[in-house]
Amino acid sequence: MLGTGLIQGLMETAKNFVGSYHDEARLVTVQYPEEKIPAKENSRNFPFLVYDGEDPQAGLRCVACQICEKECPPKCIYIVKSKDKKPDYTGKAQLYPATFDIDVSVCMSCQICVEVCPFDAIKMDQVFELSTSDRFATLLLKKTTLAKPNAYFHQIHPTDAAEIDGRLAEEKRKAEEKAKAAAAAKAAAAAAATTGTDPKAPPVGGAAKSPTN
Amino acid sequence: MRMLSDIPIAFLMIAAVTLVSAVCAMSLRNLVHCGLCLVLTFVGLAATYLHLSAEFVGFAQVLVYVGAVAILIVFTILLTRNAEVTLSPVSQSSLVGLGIAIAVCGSLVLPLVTSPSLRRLPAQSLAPDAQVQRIGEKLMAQYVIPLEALALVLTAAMIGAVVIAMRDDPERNDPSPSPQNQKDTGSVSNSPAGTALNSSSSTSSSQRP
Amino acid sequence: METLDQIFVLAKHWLVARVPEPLAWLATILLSIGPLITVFASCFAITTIVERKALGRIQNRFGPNRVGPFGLLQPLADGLKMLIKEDLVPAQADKVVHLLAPFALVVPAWLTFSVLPFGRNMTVIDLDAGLLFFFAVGASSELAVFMAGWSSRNKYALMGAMRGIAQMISYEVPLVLSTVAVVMSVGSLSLPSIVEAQSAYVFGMPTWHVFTPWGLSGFILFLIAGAAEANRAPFDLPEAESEIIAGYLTEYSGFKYALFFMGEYLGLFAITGMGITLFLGGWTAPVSFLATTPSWFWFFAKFGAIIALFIWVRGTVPRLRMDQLMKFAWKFLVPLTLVNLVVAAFWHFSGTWQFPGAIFARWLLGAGFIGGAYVTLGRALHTNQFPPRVYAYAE
Amino acid sequence: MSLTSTGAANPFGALSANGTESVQRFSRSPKPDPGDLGGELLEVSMGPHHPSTHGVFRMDVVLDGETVVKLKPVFGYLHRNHEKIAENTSYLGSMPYTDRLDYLCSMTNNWAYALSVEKLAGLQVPERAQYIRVITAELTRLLNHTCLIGFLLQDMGALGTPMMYAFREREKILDLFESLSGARMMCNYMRFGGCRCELPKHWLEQARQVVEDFPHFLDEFEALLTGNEILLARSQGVGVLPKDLAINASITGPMLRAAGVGYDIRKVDNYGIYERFEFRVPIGAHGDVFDRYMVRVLEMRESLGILRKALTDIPEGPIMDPKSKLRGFKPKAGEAYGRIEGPKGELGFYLISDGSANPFRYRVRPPSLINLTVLEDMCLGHNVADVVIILGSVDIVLGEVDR
Repeated sequence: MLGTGLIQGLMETAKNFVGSYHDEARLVTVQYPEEKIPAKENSRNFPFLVYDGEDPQAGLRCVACQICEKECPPKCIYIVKSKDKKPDYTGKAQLYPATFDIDVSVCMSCQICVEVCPFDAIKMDQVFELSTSDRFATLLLKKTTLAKPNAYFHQIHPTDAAEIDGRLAEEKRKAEEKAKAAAAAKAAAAAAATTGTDPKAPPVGGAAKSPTN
Repeated sequence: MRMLSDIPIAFLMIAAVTLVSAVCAMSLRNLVHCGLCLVLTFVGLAATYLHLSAEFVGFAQVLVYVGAVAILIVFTILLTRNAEVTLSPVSQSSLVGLGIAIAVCGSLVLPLVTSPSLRRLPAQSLAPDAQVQRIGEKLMAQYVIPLEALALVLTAAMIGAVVIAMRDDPERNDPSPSPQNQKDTGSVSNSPAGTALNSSSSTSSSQRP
Repeated sequence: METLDQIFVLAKHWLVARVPEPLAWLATILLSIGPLITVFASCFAITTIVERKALGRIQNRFGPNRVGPFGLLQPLADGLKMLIKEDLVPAQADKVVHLLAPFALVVPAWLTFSVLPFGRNMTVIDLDAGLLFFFAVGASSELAVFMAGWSSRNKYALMGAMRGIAQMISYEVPLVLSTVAVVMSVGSLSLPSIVEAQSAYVFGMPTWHVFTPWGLSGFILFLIAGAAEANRAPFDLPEAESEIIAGYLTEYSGFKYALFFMGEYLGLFAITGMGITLFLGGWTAPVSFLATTPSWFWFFAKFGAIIALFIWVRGTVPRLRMDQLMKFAWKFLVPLTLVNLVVAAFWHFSGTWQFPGAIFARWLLGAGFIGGAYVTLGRALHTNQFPPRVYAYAE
Repeated sequence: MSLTSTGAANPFGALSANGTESVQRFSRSPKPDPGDLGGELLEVSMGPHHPSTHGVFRMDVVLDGETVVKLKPVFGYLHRNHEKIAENTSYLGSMPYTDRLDYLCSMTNNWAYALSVEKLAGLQVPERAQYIRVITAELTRLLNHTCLIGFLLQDMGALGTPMMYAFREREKILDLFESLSGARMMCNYMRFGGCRCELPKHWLEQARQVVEDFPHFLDEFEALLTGNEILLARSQGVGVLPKDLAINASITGPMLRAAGVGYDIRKVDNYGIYERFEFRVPIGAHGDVFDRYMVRVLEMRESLGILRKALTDIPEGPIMDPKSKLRGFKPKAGEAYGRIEGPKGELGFYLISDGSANPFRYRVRPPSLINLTVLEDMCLGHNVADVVIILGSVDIVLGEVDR
């Protein structure tokens, strides 16, 4: 009969009207500025640069290899390599980015830079309240704004960060072992040499430098 | 109501509005403006009726003329090709027009002034005792035959309108246009000029070149 | 209780008595119009916020809750926003008509309230032909719609105006016809006397018209036609935003838009008030032992309930199409209102039946007649050419 | 009641130069038909910022009263040069761009692109990744169809109530996508030879919960809509797409099935692991808006069956083909066409590789665009009010139409 479908629909909306007062599953709205949905661990939004230690600039893991710059689909990364080198976590002397800019108005948060980075130096952030009143200046993130500590990375992506830290520690250990082995070998060689010819061999460099933690 | 009738200003205002809007309705260039002025004239007339305590007639005037006839008029204007007409301001046969105007005016005024009702009714009891119930009783008892005759005429007119509206070519009402119709919809159809519908005012006006 | 019931009337008399005699008539007029405008303007404000909140809840949202406590000051903010918004008039528009259109809508909408009885002795003017006045003034809102649509020089606005006028004219017929049954049974066009006719109680139950078969169906028909007359969903075609942007309101902005908006709500209020007066006993209490409670309270309680019903419907149904709207008016509502008239006549004349159970027989006959017509007409309207469908699965 | 097909000879009649010409002729000199009650044709531009053109889409509509006598879809406002950009980007670099094609269904877009690259490079997708793909794709179908029905009802004037209900449910699926891929809509999840990352902890339970709750929502949705007389009146017999025209115009997806053709690429191609799932393909008989609505509702119910099975059967194992690599991905020269049954129809990616890091030719077969080509044939003779719901029932996303 005409009207039954309408009445059924009216009942349905009435159910939802009443339900929205007591049923959490129906009233799903989150009152945004006061309450926020906790970010999911995998959530991603705009990249940032991870640094180890205290000094944001000295501790950057980035070695300015420019792979991310090349792979970035919208080409929003701009890197200028440094002229000099500084040691990385394994203690090896590496280049570092003199300039590292990300234009967040171009960036599409695709995470490809993170995936291709061989040094785990660039990671995805979870910030999203980036609106500014300035259309240009603040939308170009400089190296200084991009650098965020490893602790922050741990905070937003704990699983990922723990795994990466483990891997880095492993690499560092290996590098140290290798260095040690090399040093030992050198020492042995030196010893051999000393026993053979010259007792005053020069001390081994490089490995002696303490790596940044 | 008595308050208003005590003050002749009310009548003067109503009359002024009615007359000015009537003049505007005749003289404005934009047809829609003319129509709207005509509506104002109708409203003024209704106000006059109310001023005379003829409530029912006044409301009926608003209901019928403002609510329905005015809409009909503006619709008719809309259906014409162009609301802005460019007529030469001075008609070539202005004398004839003047003559017709005088004749119409005279034929309206003459019966009024010679009407016996004016003499029969004293001025103070001019306000008619036109209660709705009495109007209804009169209509249903004394004037039942004219009422029914009118109803018949109106029904016939309505049926006629329906017939005219339904006479439209069936393809137009069908939501599935035929292939050839689809190809040249909107272009001038080759049928001879449709004179069959000339009785409808909207048609004739829309056919103006 | 008596004082509370008549408190507004007494207050008015008290105030008028304080005014010097030559100006008393002016004071009477102002004291009648002022409260009317205040009350219904605040009703408009309250309705907008209640509607938005209720629709929000229906849609599982909160609705506006930012301005003031629980968002209750939202209408104020909206009004302020409307006031300070730029008033845009299209370059090609007919500026005078464009300006006049909102007023042509709002003024008649206010006028309609002057005949509604809001409580015992609370009618601004008790016109002998009050019902006729209501419809006469209400009919002139069509003209405002036309003016708005035509003067905007916008195709969508024109389409909206065309739709609006066609719809209003069509739905005026069932609207008026459904009230004719009441006029027939009461024998008066005066609204206070229509309320008086419903103010008796039988076994503690009110004798509202809605408790008769013709009254019930008449009330429903009146509400449907009234919703169409007031451009409420599902009949909001003239401003169907998904089809023709905003119809005749397309080129309106700022305060003129607000006026239109208000005019539409006032139209809805007027229709609601009229429905209450005609079918729900106006200001009479729903049970006899509450009859001493203030009459205006009952009017506004019923008013709120009907408005809530309109909001509920608006939150549920999609919109009809223009041809379906017309079909619904002319092929369903108008015949049904005519049948309803016949049933009302039957009810009126069968009132003399004396045998035991006569009331049940009358009810059965009346309801059966309307129900039969409803089912028949509904089937003719609804089934069109599409039987219920069964869906097959490809394998 | 059926629209005659102009399409047997020219299925794209709606877009032909002929159409353009006539529209312009109308606008120059609208001539009244003398046999008519009088009146001119009205040319109305619906869009690009019309409330219900689903984005920046324009329809040049010629109206007789409110009846459509000519309709010309105009699009390209959202053209982003997708294909040419992809030809100048590495294979991987195009993956996030595919998200932005049909931005409601990024997972299926990812899959279609990944599928064609896998064909090109001869990569094998591990079992677990296949299951994940099926799960995400079917979830995408659910969210697309609920949204579409919501939008359709919005176009019909239902004041957003069905749309808000649809969005309430969609949110749950988007939450799943976010915890899986990091983004709600721009998932960028699939990779050539598998998926980007392992499922998070408890993801499967959450997904099962969503799938368990969904039928309840569908029942409510149908209680609100399917029996509604106004919806029936508005949608039945409106926008009829005849079977032969649908086939000739290469319509795919729910629109084709609503026209009565039981064609589903999940059945036809058996891509992925769809042959392991039992599901039926609902087909309509009339090809009108209501059939399109119902076919989608029924399809959602079938998808739920697939999801239940996939969520139970999903095995442990790797999620990437070990042969696949992110950087320096250069498939051998050749061509491949990968297609899937997207929620909107056949979504295909055609790739030619010349052995370099970028595809030599990259071409999308967008179901939205191709389904849109019959818009005029469906709309002629209907009202303005019907045009918007016919457009709504086509299910277009302008990101995909304009690319």
